[in-house]
Amino acid sequence: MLELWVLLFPLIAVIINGLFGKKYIKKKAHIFSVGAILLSLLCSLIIYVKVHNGYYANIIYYKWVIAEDIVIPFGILIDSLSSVMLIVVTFVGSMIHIYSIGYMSHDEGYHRFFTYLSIFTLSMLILVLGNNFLMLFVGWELVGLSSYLLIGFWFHKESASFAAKKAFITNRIGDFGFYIGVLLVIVTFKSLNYSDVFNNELILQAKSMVFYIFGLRVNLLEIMTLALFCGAMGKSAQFPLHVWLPDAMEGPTPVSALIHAATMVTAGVYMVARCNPLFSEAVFTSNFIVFIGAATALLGATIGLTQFDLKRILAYSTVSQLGYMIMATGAGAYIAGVFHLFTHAFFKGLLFLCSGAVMHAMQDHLDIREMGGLRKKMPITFWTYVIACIAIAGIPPFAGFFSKDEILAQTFASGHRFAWFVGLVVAFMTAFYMFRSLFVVFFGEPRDKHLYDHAHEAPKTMTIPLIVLAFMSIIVGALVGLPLENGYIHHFLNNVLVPENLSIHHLSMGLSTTLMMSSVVVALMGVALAYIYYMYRKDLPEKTAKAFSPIYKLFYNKWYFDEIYGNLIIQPLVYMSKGIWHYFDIGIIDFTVNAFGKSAVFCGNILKYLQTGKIQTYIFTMVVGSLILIIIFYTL
Amino acid sequence: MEKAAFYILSFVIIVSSLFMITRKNPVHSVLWMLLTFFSVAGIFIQLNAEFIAATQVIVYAGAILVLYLFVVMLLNPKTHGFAKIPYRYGMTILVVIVFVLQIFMAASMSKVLGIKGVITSEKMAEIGNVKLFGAELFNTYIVPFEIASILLLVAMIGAIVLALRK
Amino acid sequence: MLLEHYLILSAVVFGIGMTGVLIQRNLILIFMSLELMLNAVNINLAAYSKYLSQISGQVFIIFIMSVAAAEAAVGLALIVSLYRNKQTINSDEFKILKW
Amino acid sequence: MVVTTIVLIIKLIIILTIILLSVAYLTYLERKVVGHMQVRLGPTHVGWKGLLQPIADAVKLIAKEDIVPTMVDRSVYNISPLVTFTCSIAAFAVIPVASQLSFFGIEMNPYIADLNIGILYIIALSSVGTYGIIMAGWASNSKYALLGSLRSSAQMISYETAMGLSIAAPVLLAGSLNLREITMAQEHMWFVIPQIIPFVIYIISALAETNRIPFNLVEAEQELVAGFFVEYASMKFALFFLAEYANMILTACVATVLFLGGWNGPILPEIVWFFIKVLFVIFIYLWLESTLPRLRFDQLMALGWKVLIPIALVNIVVTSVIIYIM
Repeated sequence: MLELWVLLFPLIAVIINGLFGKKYIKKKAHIFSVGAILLSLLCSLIIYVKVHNGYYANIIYYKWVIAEDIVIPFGILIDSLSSVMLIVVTFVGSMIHIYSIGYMSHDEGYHRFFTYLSIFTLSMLILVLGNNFLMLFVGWELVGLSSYLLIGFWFHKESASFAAKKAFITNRIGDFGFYIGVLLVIVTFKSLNYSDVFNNELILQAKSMVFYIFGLRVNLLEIMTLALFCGAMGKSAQFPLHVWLPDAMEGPTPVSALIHAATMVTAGVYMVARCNPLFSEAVFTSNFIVFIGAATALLGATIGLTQFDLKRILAYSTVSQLGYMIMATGAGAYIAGVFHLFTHAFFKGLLFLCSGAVMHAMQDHLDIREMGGLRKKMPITFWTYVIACIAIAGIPPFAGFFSKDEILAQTFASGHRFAWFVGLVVAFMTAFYMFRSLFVVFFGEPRDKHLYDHAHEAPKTMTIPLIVLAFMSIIVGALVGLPLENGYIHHFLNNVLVPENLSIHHLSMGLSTTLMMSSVVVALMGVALAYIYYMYRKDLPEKTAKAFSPIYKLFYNKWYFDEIYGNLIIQPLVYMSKGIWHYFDIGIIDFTVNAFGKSAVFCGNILKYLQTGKIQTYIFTMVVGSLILIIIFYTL
Repeated sequence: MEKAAFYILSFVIIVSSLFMITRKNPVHSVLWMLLTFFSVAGIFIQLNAEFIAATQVIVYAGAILVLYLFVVMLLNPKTHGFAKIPYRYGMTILVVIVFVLQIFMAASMSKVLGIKGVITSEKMAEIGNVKLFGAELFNTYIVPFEIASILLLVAMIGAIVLALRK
Repeated sequence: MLLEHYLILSAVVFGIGMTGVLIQRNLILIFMSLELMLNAVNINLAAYSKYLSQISGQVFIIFIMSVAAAEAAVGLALIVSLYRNKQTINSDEFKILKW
Repeated sequence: MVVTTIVLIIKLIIILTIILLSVAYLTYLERKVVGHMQVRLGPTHVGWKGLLQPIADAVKLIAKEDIVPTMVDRSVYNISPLVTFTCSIAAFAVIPVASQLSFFGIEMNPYIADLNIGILYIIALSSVGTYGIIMAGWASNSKYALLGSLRSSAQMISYETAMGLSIAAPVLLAGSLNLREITMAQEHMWFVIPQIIPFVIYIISALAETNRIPFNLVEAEQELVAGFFVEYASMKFALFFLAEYANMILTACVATVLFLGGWNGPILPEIVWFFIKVLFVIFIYLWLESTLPRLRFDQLMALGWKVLIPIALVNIVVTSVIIYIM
């Protein structure tokens, strides 16, 4: 029952806020939403403790879809993976909820915001808790819907509604692939339950089914996993479907935090990790995933280097960190990926909440070139931001170090040397751009005197989540990740995330230490470079940008992805649609429909002469009718 | 005696109803109508329906027709003569045909098809029309009776609403 | 007296009422012609009631009378309000329903 | 056949004469009673104590010139007094004045017709009587007459309802519409005792039906110049006059039959009892006439629709429930 209550609390909050929010609850909407997620958090913690003590549950509440021999239940699966995900979603989620009380306090749509937040939490929990692909899919789509609602929360802003649409449509593309993947799963395994699908014999059978597409020899498993991964590409913002994530910054900052840290983007990683028995068998797909992950990590990092919008920097850092996670899952290091997901949720949530606090202080200005010297004005935000930066840069003993180092080590160990190298470069870049933002925002002289004077520390409801998350960012990595590669989390997730057939490549002690040292050194180098560029020699950034002008422009314009998509895909589509509208819609469909209407009018024009408006003529008609009746009656 | 009464009454009914539809003055029409109703009441008495005859006079003549007369006198409409209907002659011929056919059918096809009941004229004379009628109305037809009273209530309210509307 | 006599009488009265409805232009008189038609039906019912030795026919006359009363009440109220609006009750004047 | 027809005709003549005479002497009675109540004498000169005064009035009315205004609707104008008069006289046909009557050794029924639906017959005729008034008012082609007739008919129709409902109570008790049977049902107890409320309602309605004070605003001299028969003269006027007084006597007779036990009474012959009771009711009428002021029209309508009819309805319900229980 506990598992169900995790879902029911947010649902109740949604119902109450959704039905009565506008008229009765208004500014008290947070009571229900925050209460609901805190209760969910409590339940999650209890579940976690139970799972820690060896609890496992696969509860079927009722049979949802029954189609001959395929029965898809509404069921909940509790194992170590879902319990970890529960902790992430509800803990970071509740911090964000609490933070939102302060952040959104002056907004018109207060109740609406909390309703959406609860929907978001609910859908993510469905996604995580479901015991079959259909529930995963439902949660998947619900997450897409609620992200659409939340990104477009300020729908009167044109950019926000565009961003919402962009997120929704980009996700649709990925979801289409995921949908095909789910269908393939049904076709192959005749079931959608995880317990039925993750069956080694059947998977091997699927692997042996080979056919040719455009002369390429592929097997069913590869196609299935590729299709499923398409969904992950959409949700987890992987290249080339990453374009929606930075634009999602148009939503309120807690939404960004929620999307980037706890929910939504982790869905893809979760899905791949959940399906590890499938993915680990699909060699080509795994390599593809590693490639995509590395490319995304590099892409995000390079763009992040050049951005000036604080939230966009964070957004691209998310893209790049997601690349890490995906890369890890591709390399077979599912535990490392989920571990990074786990730690990343804390410090990325923290970063976004800090940026929200900064934004709050700077009256919604986000350009880091207008900030500076905020260290004195908002000490809590500053210190928590520092902690988050250190964590994300991967400097021990903060959380990010353990997971990131493990990803790099595992990638190296699994033989993807190039990907490892890219990861290392990205780690360097990460440290650089994170500390760049730190130095520019919090150190130096205030660049905009007016804004600086009005800056102030955020209210308590906002700072408390910051402190909590900062504390977690410090300890969580060391707590569960030590000793390296053999920590608590590894044992905890071992039974779910280590496929039977996958041999884990263990590195020798020396090699792993070298790798560890190299990543730390790289991160420190990034920090040092950032210090030199933005604290010591402030003219250097300009000069560097000038010197590498073409590359800088490429990075600054996000590799021209939006332009490419616009010209290659959107414009042709628009032209085609216009053509169809003009020739097919108006010419054929409208013509047919109008013809029906006009024929009725034509008949009416003829028949209207029967209607004189005089009673007597009607009665006369009646008399004629009765005459006919009499004749019929008499003659028969 | 009975035959003579029937023919006299029929004659009065037909003549007065013809006058009713042809008079130009609506008040005269109403008065001819009154005569028709009286004669019809006479026909009812011939048919062993004394209660109906009394009701005919009380309800039709005493209430409904008075209402018509009131409205006629209240509105005092100018005489309009007859309707100007297109194809008047064709229509007249048709009506006459229907008319003749009806009479023809009435005369030739009036077989008593139903099951003969138990209430013969003798029994009626013995027990009395009103008692039998009341028993039938309030036993067999109690539901239609209630529906009819609701209909009257609705009509009353409707008439008041329509008439009082400013 | 035979049943036919009453039926023929009723048919004649019905026909006269129908003719009245057709040729009159005064709405009140059209209504009265309708009442006349109802009366013809009543004669029919009473005649059958006698010749079938059943009393139900008379019961139906009462129902027809109540319907006629309701019709008269509502119809006349309508005519009065029509007259208030249009200052006429000539049926030729009312052609709002016409195309 | 012939004998019965002759007897019928004789009976008709006798009853008509009696009615006409009593109507004539009702006027005398009215003048005398009202006169004494107003501390005057009333007619005294013609005959002994003015007893021949009604005859003189009749002669005067018959001898007067029959004036017919030019713009009247002649046929309707001429018919309407006849309708009124006929209706009020014809209603007497069913009044049973005694259980059995013998004149010079010939046994004869003390009524002309013994109808099953006697009381309905009276109601029907009185409702038709309304037409005479409406026709007179309309045919006179005069505003006063028309207004008077409209008022009158509205009043009569309204009070007919109350009257009919109050009549229903004794009919329920007797279980018959036949006036003879109703009378016989009162052998032991007059219906006025259990049904005092409908009796009062009936008396009030009867006053309104006959346009007596306090309900005589139809003929209100001050407002309507004497009402619907203002344009009538001579014999036609006399017919209206007769009809009105005949109606008074009729309602008194009906009240006697329905509520006061008809001919029932000890010692005295039945027919005498009947006349005593009728005279008593008429005396009540005259008494009320000489004491009460006239109502306003809306008061009159309100009294009829809002007081009398509801009470009569409640009474019917109560009576039928009691009968059902007993």
